[in-house]
Formats: sequence, structure tokens, C-alpha cells
Amino acid sequence: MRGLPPVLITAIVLVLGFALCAVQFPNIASTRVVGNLLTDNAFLGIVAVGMTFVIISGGIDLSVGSVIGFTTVFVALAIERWGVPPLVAFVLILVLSAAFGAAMGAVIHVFDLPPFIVTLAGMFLARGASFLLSTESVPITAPVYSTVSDFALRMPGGGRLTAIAIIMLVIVIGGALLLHLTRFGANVYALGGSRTTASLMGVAVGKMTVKIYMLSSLLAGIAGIVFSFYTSAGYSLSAVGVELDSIAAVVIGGTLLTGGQGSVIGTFLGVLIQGMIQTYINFDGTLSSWWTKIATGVLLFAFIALQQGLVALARRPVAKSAGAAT
Amino acid sequence: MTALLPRRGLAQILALIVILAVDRVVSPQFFDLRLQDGRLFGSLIDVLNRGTPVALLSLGMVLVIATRGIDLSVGAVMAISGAIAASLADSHGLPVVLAASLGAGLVCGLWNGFLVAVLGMQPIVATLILMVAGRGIAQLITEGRIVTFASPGLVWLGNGSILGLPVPVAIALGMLILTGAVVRGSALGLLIEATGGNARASELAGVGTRAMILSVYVWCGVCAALAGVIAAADIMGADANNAGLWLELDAILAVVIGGTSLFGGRFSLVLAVLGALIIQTMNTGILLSGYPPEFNLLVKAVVVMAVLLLQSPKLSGFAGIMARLRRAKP
Amino acid sequence: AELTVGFSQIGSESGWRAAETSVSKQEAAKRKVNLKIADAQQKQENQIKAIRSFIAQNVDAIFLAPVVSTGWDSVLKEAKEAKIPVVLLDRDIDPSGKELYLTAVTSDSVHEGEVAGDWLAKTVGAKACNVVELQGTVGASVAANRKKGFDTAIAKHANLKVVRSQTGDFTRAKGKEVMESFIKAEGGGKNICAVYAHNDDMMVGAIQAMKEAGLKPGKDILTVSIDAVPDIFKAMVAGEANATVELTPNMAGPALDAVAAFKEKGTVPPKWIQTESRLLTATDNPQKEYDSKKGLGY
Amino acid sequence: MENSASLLEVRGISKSFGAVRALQEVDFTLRAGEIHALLGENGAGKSTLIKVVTGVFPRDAGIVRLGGDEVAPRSAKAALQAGIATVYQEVNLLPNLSVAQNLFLDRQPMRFGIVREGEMRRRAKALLADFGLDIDVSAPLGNYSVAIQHVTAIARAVDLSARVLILDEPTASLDRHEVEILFRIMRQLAKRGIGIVFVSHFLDQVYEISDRITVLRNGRLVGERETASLPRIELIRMMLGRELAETTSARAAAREHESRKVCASFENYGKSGYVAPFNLELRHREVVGLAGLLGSGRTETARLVFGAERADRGQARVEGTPVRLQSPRDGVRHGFGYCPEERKTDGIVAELTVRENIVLALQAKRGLHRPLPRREQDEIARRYVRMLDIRPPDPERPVGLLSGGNQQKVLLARWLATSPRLLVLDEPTRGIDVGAHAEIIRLIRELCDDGLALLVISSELDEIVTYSDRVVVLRDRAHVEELAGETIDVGNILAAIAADSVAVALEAHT
Ligand SMILES: Nc1ncnc2c1ncn2[C@@H]1O[C@H](COP(=O)(O)OP(=O)(O)OP(=O)(O)O)[C@@H](O)[C@H]1O
Ligand SMILES: Nc1ncnc2c1ncn2[C@@H]1O[C@H](COP(=O)(O)OP(=O)(O)OP(=O)(O)O)[C@@H](O)[C@H]1O
Ligand SMILES: [Mg+2]
Ligand SMILES: [Mg+2]
Repeated sequence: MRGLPPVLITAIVLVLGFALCAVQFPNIASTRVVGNLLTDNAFLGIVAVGMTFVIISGGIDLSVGSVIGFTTVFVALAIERWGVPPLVAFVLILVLSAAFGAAMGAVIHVFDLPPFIVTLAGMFLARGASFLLSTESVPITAPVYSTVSDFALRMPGGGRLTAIAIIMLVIVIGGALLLHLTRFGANVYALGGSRTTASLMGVAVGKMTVKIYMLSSLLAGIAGIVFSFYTSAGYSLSAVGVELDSIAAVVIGGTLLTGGQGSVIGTFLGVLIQGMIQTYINFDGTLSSWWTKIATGVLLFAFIALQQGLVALARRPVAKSAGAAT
Repeated sequence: MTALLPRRGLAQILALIVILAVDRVVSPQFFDLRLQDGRLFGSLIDVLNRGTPVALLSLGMVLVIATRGIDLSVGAVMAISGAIAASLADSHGLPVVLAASLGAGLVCGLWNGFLVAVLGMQPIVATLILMVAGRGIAQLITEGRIVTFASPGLVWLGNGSILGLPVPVAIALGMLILTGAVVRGSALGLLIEATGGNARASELAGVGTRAMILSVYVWCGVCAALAGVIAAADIMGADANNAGLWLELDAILAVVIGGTSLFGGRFSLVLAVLGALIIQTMNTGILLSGYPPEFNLLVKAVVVMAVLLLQSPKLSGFAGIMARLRRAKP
Repeated sequence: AELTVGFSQIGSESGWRAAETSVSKQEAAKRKVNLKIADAQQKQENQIKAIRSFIAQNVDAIFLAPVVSTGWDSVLKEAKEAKIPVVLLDRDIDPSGKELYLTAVTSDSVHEGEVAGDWLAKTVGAKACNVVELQGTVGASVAANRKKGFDTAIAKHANLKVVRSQTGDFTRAKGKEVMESFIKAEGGGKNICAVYAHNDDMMVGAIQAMKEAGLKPGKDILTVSIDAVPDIFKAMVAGEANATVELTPNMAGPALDAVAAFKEKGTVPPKWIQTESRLLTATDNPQKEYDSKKGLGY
Repeated sequence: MENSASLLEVRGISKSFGAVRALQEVDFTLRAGEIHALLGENGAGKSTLIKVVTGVFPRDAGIVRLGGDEVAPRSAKAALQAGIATVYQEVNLLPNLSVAQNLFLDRQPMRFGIVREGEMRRRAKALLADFGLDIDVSAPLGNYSVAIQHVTAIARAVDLSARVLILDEPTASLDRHEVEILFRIMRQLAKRGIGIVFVSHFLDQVYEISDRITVLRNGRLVGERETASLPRIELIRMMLGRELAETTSARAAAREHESRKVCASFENYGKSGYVAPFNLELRHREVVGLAGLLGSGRTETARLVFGAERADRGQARVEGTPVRLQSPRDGVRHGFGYCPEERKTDGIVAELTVRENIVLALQAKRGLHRPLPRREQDEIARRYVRMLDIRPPDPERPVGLLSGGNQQKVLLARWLATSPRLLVLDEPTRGIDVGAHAEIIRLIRELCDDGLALLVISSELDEIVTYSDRVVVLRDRAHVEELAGETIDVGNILAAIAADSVAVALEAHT
């Protein structure tokens, strides 16, 4: 199975980290904290799934944070000010964000421009558009919101598996299936291997590029809706910097930024590792703003170094299979 | 007719001219210059002066990107060096202050280079570590305060003038010439381009690719540190919380607008600096225009896309458009 | 027993914020309260995470300096379920969440803008006056409120007009850059009669820009800003700044007292403990203000 | 076969890249059921013609008819759908995907929108079995040697070819045995009525397999002939536009062995899991050939000798002095040079110009502080462009835009420019046209006479026999035999390669 060993290693790193944290703060080892970890990182997990596709295909999408921000504002205004029923608002925003991603993908392909820059422009655009919609934060009072926010499966030990956590888990599983079991997924890897070669082998590179960025923006839209559930509000400055968090999660999860390798499950573990770091720092609670940043950096380094070390260890020199059998 | 014009850089120059023209439209006094206390004064000078930090960053960034890397930590390094400069300014002489803050940039660059070249981490995550932690270090130095200083030497670096030009602009020009001389005067330029173009092949050709990668990150760190010192000198204080915030994106943008590919290889220092100027010309234009700030990002997005499309290989810039027109005729 | 209080702080985006953090620590130490501060790095999601982890740790009270006014309902409900009182510091949240917190210790940022506007109107008198405005970060509620208050105050005076308004992101560097362009756009500064900045840091940058343009801030151009950080008093002493509206960094003191009273005697504090928005000008002994504030971690 | 209908008709195709006119009014006709060789020098335009036909490059002029209907595929996918399957010269497959995925990319067996992994693997195994390959098809393709990758690419194209199969230098990295298998399959396909275009620089193979030959020169059509009625000399004249004294496979006169000083020696040198420890002496004025099957460890030996791979045992000496070869830099410092076999990934820096690629190793050797002045660079570049006949003779052209064979020459020039004492050449003539092939072999001999020590790897045993003074034979990543002097001939080498299965070797030889 492609990408499994690094994923296992990432999982080991996560469990190890969790155990270490639990030794220091026994409270961490509770379903409550685990539930929180899933809920608090739900939107990050969802965008990171989309980012995984983009990065494996050899691209990058810097616009996701802004798309989340835009989505929250749009949804809030649609429901609260324009009187659109919530479900219709969701459909509208998902169509809108998918179209936005498709447009970025098309520009990247047609004009042969670097994704980094095109999506950077997309990031400015989406954030700018949300400022235009509203610079104030808009509370959402629709009953769906309180129903969804209050919904949770109780786990033994008082933990709550919330609706948004469930949405995230479903998307992670769906993403993994899409990436690893479908033709679309294989083509994503193919693009990451080499766009030229993939094209010579008959992959419709242009269509794929459009679809991949569309998927990423669509998931960012869903993440935006989840974020609006999470905060019951729309705010133009929400989710600033999420693009970097999700890229970090994807990379920690063992996906190569150069494309062609990686997995959705790895990304999910990467998200959890980042959540762990955050939780640890919150539990510690003695860190000043600057020590928080330094500790985040150090822990990020420690996790990546540990993981790379383990991967290097695991990569035993395997004799290459010999040539033709005669 | 294309033979008369430089092939590279045409799109950038064109873009700059167009944006300058737009600036002139939104602000009729854009090209006014006058002498004020022995120093030129006017919007054009503002463009140069405000563009300096990003121009300096892009000088380092362009080399990093040429090796197929990226450095997200430059904003944080600016904050660190600014913090160090500000805390030492009133108790030490200018040489010590500069040595300490540029030294800090060098150490930061070494760290990034070590992670990328020796540990083999992917540049974007390797430098993300310092991007996060570095600002923390800067805040640790200032303890979250804005550390102000009055040392005339350092203040002069930010606000003085040489031959009518603001000192930061002179410094940036000097750094451009210095970097150009080092990179193109030695074999560094060729070896960096080879490393970025095909690291495996270059390694096999005997190029010390690790040393190349290490050195570009170090230089990037030093450039960022210098930008940080200038940014601190400009406001006579180190604002560790905000100095250089998100400037890494502007620097990367400048490099790309300057025509250097994010996939490494060929690079141009002058065009990267030109890219920084294009961005600043746009920013200054936005400020002068009087539009409500809610529009800032939208305008930025549109201009960036326009500039990029102008140099898209598919349209192959201006020349491509001309060729198309010519072909369409018969 | 010793109280443990979790404080979800926004971050350290400005000198004022750093001062609030360090004053909070001092106030907690004074009262022998164990204060756990989680820094959210300007992100709401981090604040929510922090509150959740405070709940998981079963603290005695939670202080929250909300980065944005909305989106706290569900997490504050969790706190309420866990019977942990929540006190808002420095900023208020959306009215729908009223019953979810014990009290809010805040200033009124609309009022701050009004104080600034009133001062300017009074100082200018009947003379026509073009004002330029340095806004805070686009989208920040404080920025919107301070703008709103100021606008309301000067709306009564037809001679006052805001001619330019741009964001300076609450920072010195941007304040300086934006002021430079204002000066260029307004006839070298000749058409500007006053600057209003949403915080002092931007004003300090703007003052430099004016000086470099050969203008005399405080004389040629009046200045009024908000926060009362030490450096603005330095400028006042030098005659380069005219007025500032104080935003006290001591929000934790009253909050801690309210919590202690609530825990010991069950005293329910008022829903809003408003801090004073003092107007401080050059006549209010800026040197003394500077000396008293210098050590607070701004 | 004579009267079979024309399947693929190309008329008046032209294609320019900027100022370079790669194709001018080329006609080409492929009939159903024939194997048609497309020949020409390096840079003649063969690959370009193929890419224009399959829609990878847009064409400037001309038409393409497939089975009588005009077609204008605008992408490789469209060409595939029209029934034209192609193995392109340079880009093969995707090393990050599994072998099975590579074989079935974009046409995987599906059920309910889900790829049937098991079924796909089964089919992949069956497909490769036709080529005598039994490998783990779920492993990433990149884990396998170039040869296996190439076979996979061919297998994919064969499986895809509905009407036309185009093979651009498919045999460049195959050994005799695999070439045999390929030819067998090509004949089967032709019998089924599929038209096959075959590009190769191996004239023996062309005569063995093709029915008809089309020759291009400088982007123009020279002519189309029946293979059977075209004498070899005549074919070469068509390709080169001049006579060529055909290289004989006769050995060069044996040179004095004693007079040669040892240049570099390796004692018990090796790396575990890579190559078994070996002893090797390389002398000035001497060519040592490395022979063996694919995967026998020739490239690995070369990399160890050059320093591209670190040995974990043994001692290396240069001119008698013990040295440590830790990195390519060490190799370069000691005056070694190495032309790797995978020129695209390990050799050229595509974006840089011919000049820059040529001076790269020399500059790396001189160090940063002594940049070659531009004038000197130009001079070096011009010298080698002329000496090796690199085309187009423009030193300022990005090397990635050169044809495959010309890229190979640029690599050779890179190392010659460093005036090395030892040159390691891994498949130096791969993809090189007959003219240049003769040139390079002549060059190898000359260099050798000038005192250079050479270690040459080649899958063409004739070639090895022609220039080698000694031949080291490898099997299973170990040096198994050394032949010298009169004992060097193709038969002996084959015997050594397959010492334990002589029969196979003999069969392959015929
Ligand atoms: N993408 C390209 N851009 C510019 N020039 C090109 C490009 N591809 C090929 N050329 C030029 O077109 C000419 C024909 O090249 P082509 O690759 O078709 O030769 P070839 O006959 O296949 O040679 P070889 O036997 O070496 O593979 C060469 O001069 C080459 O430099
Ligand atoms: N350490 C390495 N790093 C990168 N590539 C390697 C390394 N070792 C071997 N290779 C490549 O892997 C392939 C495996 O070589 P292979 O097993 O085919 O040996 P060989 O005897 O040299 O065969 P041939 O030269 O005919 O392909 C070679 O193409 C070689 O270039
Ligand atoms: Mg070719
Ligand atoms: Mg080999």
C-alpha cells in the first residue's frame, strides 16, 4: 500500500506524544480531551483533506483560509440579513466556492501560472470580498445552528463527539477513499509525479487541475460552514493563517510538497499532532505569548525531526528487484 | 522591433509603467518632487522608501527560490533583528548594533539552511518552524513591548538621506549591487541556478549543492535582518509583534513577479527588486486613491493577477501578444 | 482555598495588550490567585480551544478577552454546564450571550471614539477642519466602534469633516506609511487640520511622518488618539501630540474582585463593569503619566 | 503487405520552434500491418514528428489522416482515443505510481466507481508476463531499473494500441534478450494489422525488424524505401548526407600493456547491499569495459568508482596515493569524470544553456572564487560544439530543447572540458546516431591514446569489444570475471555473463 509505512510512523509519533503529554497532565488522557481535539480541529481537518489532494497533485492552495472566512460571512448574512433558508445558503456557498476553486484551477492550467501565486491572489480576493460583505461579525441565530452545535454523541468518560467532528471524520474517510480507491485519486498522484508525463499518458491534465482546486475550495467551503457552526457567527477575519496550518498538517502527515506522494490519513494524523501541541500548551498555561510561539515552533520541529528520523530508520536498504526473469 | 527591447523584464517594466500611470490618475500630484530638509520628498520617494524592506527581502528570497526553496521565516527574522537592534541601540555603538542584529539574521539563516540542506526537510515546513518560533523569540527580546530608541546613528539609517535619497533606498541599492557582484562576479550564480535546475545532476557534476543551499539561506537571513533593522530604524522602535508580519508573502510575490520560477533555476536579482517596486507602487497607489480600506485586498488581487497574466508563458508576455496580432493579420 | 483562574488572552498584537497581560499577572499575584494565561495568537479557534481545556482542567473561573464579539455561545454554554463563571475582559460579546457570563469588565470603545471626537470639536471651535483618520485593522470590532463613536461626535459639527480614512493596522509602521500618503494627497499636509488615530501606536508613526514632511504635529496638525500608551505622553511632553483617551490595562483587577466576591459570598456583580475612558491632554502632566505607565509592560 | 491500405498518412507537416525549423513539409505513410522504421541523425526531427502526429505539439502546417479520415488530435489523450498509442523517447512513466497503476492509468478496471485493485494487479502481471517479466506490480515503478521501466512503458503502449503503435527508441536501454521479446510481440501485433512506427539508432535491429524505412534529415524528408532493397551503406548516406566508413567491430590493435601506469585502483572496494567488494585497476591509456545484464551492478560499480556512492569497505588509490571518495566532489577533485546513464534526471540541467551545461563541472572543480570568464566559457563551448558536432550549434540554447542524442554529447563535453584523468561513461552511446556513434567511439580511442583512463559501460557488446582493452563481467552485483587481450570477444563475454546457463546466452546471441 502506497504511503502506509510513513503513515504508521506518524501514528506512532502521535501516540507517543499523547502519552508524554498525559504523563505530565493526566487530565489529557480523557475522552473529553479527545472529543475536544476532534471538534476544535474539525474545520482544519476538512480543509487539510482538500489541501492533501492539491499538494499531492504538485500544487498548493493558499486561498483556503480566506474562503473559510468568506463562507462564514456569506452564510451569516444570507441567513440573518437576506432571509435565505440555511440549507439553501449552504448550497449557494458551496456552489460559489467550488466555482471559485475551478476558476483558480483554470487560470493555473490555461495560463501556466504557479499555483502558489494564483491562489495567493485568490486569498486576497476572497478575503477582500468578505470585507466588502461585512466588516462586522454577524451572529447567526437560526435554530439549525443551535440544534447542530448542541448535537453530540456522548462518549464514555464524558467526552462529546459533536456533529462537526462527525462531519470531519466522514470527510476524512471519504477523502481517503476518493484518493486511494478511485481513478480520480490515481490521476491526482499521476499529476504530482509529472504533469507532462501524465498528459502524455492520456490524463486530461487540464480537467484534473480544475477539479482538484475545485475540490479544495469546495472543502474549504464546507470547512467554512463547519466554522460557522463552531462559532455560530460569520466574521471576515476568521481563519486567518489556516492555509499555513493545513499545509503544515499535510506535510507532517508525510505528504511531499513536491507532489506525488502522501495520504489523507497521514494528513488527519498531522492535524491531530498540531492539535496535540496546542492542547499541551493550553494545559501548561504558564506560557507567555512569546513562549507559546517558541514552544509551538520547537514542538513542530521535534515532531518533524522525530518522524524523519523514524522514517530514515525504517527505510532499510532493500535490494532492488533484479531484471528480467529468464 | 522586439530586438530593440530586452526580452526578459519587458513585462515587468510594462507593468510598472502601467501602474505608475494609474497612480498618476488617482493622485495627480504623484510625480511631484521637492527638496525638503536636504532630502527629496514626494510619492515616488515614498514608493522607493517603503518598498525597501520587501526589496531587501526579495534579494535574499530570489536566491533561495532559485535553489527551489522558499523561506517563510523572513518576516520573523526581521522582527528578531529589529528587536536586537532596538534593545542595543542606546547602549552600544552602531557597529555593535549592526553586527549583533545582522549576526542574528545570519544564525537564523544557518538554522534554516541546516534544516533544509543537512536534515533534508522540505523548505516550506523547515522555515515555517522559524516563522512561528522566530516571532516568539523577537517578542521574548522585547517582552511584547515596543522598544524605542533615540540613538542618532540607527535613526539615521531609517530617516537620514544621502544625496537627497533616503538612506534605506541607498542601502537597498547598495545591497543589490553587492549581491549582484557576489553572485554574478563569482561562479555562485551559475552554481545556484544549476542546483535549482537539477540538484542531482549538479551534485554529480561536482557542485557542492549543500553548500549552495546553506549559503542562500544564510544570505536570505542576512538580508531579512537588514530589512528588520531598517524597519525598526524607520519608526525608531522595534515592534516585534508586527514588524515584517506577512512580508514573506510579499517577498515571494516580488520574486515571482520578477519572473523567477518557484521551481528553481534561472533567477534575476534586478527583476526581483523591480517586482518589489511594482508591489509597493500598487500599495502606495491604493493609499493615495482614497478608496475605503475594505477595497485594498481586492485591488491587490486584481493587480497581481493582471501582472502575472501579462507574463504568462502561454501569452508569453508582450512579445506574445504582438506575435499573435501579427499572425492574425494575414 | 487558592483560586485558579484561566485567562484566554487574545495575543500580544500591541503594546497595550502586553501591558494588559502583565498587569493581569500583577493583580493576580497581589490577590494570590493562580492565573493561567493561554495566548490565542489572535485566533478565535485558539481561544475556544483554550476555554475547553480550562473546562477540562476544572478551573475556578475563566477570563476571556474575546477577539471577536460573536461565536462564543456553545463554548460558554459548556462552561456554564461545568458551573465555571466566565468574566469578559476588555471587549464585550454579542448580546445574545448575556446570560452566559458573569460580568464584563470593559471600556466602551464607541464612547472612546466619542470622547476623542468631542475633544476635537471643542478644541477646533467654529473653524473649518479637515480630519484624516487612521483606522485600526479592517474587520476588528474596536476599529469599527472607535470609528462609529468619533463619527457620531463630529456629526454634530458641520465644520469638521473626515476627508481621508485608511487602515494603519494598529501599527506604527503602517501608521507612518499611511500618514505619509495622506500628507502627499492633501497638498503636503496643508489641507489637514487634525489626525484621529484609532490607537496611539499609529499616531506615534504618524507624528514621525509629519515631522519628516516638515510639519509640526501638535501645532500645524492636531492629534487625538486612543489607548494612552507611554510613548504618546513622551510626544505630548515634546509638544507633538495633543490628546489621548485612556484605555486602562487593568481589567483583571476588578474582574478578580468580582469573582472572589461571587465565590465567597455569592455576590452577583453587575453585568457590565465599565472602565473609565479618561481624556488626557498636554495639560494633564504627561510626564507624570509617562513615568507611571512606563513600567507596566507596554 | 505491399498492397495493404495506408493506415496513417502524414502530408506536408511543418513545425518550428522559434527560429529552429524542426520539420519542413514532411510526408510519412504507415500501412496497416507493417513495421516502419523512422530514421535520421540526432536532431533530425523524428521525435518531433511523432509528437506532432499525436497532438503533443501543435503543428504549423500539414494534415494527418488515420484510416482515410483526417484527424487532428489536440492532446495525447485524444490520440489514444483515436487508436494511436505511443512510447515517447524521454518521458516514460510515473515513478511514484505502482507498476500496475502505470500500466492502467486512466483505464483502470472499475466497479461502482472504485478501482478494482486486485483485478488490475492480476491483469498487470499477465501483461508483463508476455514480456518475460515477473515482478511485484504493486511496488512503485521508481523502485525498478530503467530497463524494467522501459518494458513497462512498452507493455502499456502495446496494450493500448488499437491501430497504430509508435515506439521512439524503445530498445535504447534494453538488452538483447528483451529486444528479442519486444520484436516477437511487434511481429504479432503487425500480423493483427496494427501499424508500427519504430525509431532506433541500431541499424542491425532496423534491418531485423522493419519492412520499410523513412529517413529524415534536418527536418526534411529524404526518402522512403523498402528495407529489403536498401543497402546499409546507402541508408547511412541517406541519413548523414555523406559517406561513413562503417565502424568495424574488429578490435583495435592490442597496445602495450606494460607501458601503462595505474591511474586509479580499488581494493576490496564495495558497499553492502549495493555491490559485492571488488578489485579494479584502471590504467592510463586503457579502456576497461563493464559488461553484464541489466541490473547486474554496472551502474553501481561506476557510481562507487566516481564517488557518487560511498563505499563502506576497501581502499581507493589515485596514482598510488590512498584517497577517500565520499562524494562526487571528491571524485571531481581527483580528476574523475562521470557521465550517468539517466541523462535527464542525473545529467543535464535542462533550463541552463548548452554553454553553461558544458562548463558546469569545470567551474565546480575550479571553485566559486575563480569564475570562468565569459570569453573563456564561450570558447570552451564553441570548441566542444564543433568537436562533437552538437546540433543546433548554438551554445546559448537551453539544453532541454536539444534532441536526446545531442544532450548526450553535451554531457560528454562537460567532462572532457575538465581534462579528467579518469572518465567513467555509463552507456555513452545510448540514443546516439550512427554518425555520432562512430565519432564517440573514435573519441574514446583518441582520449585513451592521450593518456586518459576510461571505464565504459555499454549494453552493446560489439561496442565494448571494439574499444576495450580489458572487460570486467558482472553478474548479480558482483564482479565475476575479467577478460583481457585476445580473449575479448562477444562470445566469451556472453559466456561469462551466463556462465551458469550457457544455453540461454547462446540462444540470445543468435
Ligand atoms: N520543445 C522544443 N523546443 C524547441 N526546440 C525543440 C523542441 N523539441 C525539439 N526541438 C528541436 O527540434 C529538432 C528536432 O528534435 P527531435 O527531438 O525531433 O530530434 P530526433 O530526431 O528525435 O533526435 P534524437 O535521435 O537525438 O532523439 C532539434 O533541433 C531540437 O533541438
Ligand atoms: N544510489 C542510487 N541513487 C540513484 N540511482 C541509483 C542508485 N543506485 C542505482 N541507481 C540507478 O538505479 C538503476 C538500477 O541499476 P541496474 O540495477 O539496472 O544496474 P546496471 O547494471 O547498471 O544496469 P543498466 O546500466 O543496464 O541499467 C540504475 O539506472 C542506476 O542509475
Ligand atoms: Mg528523438
Ligand atoms: Mg546501468
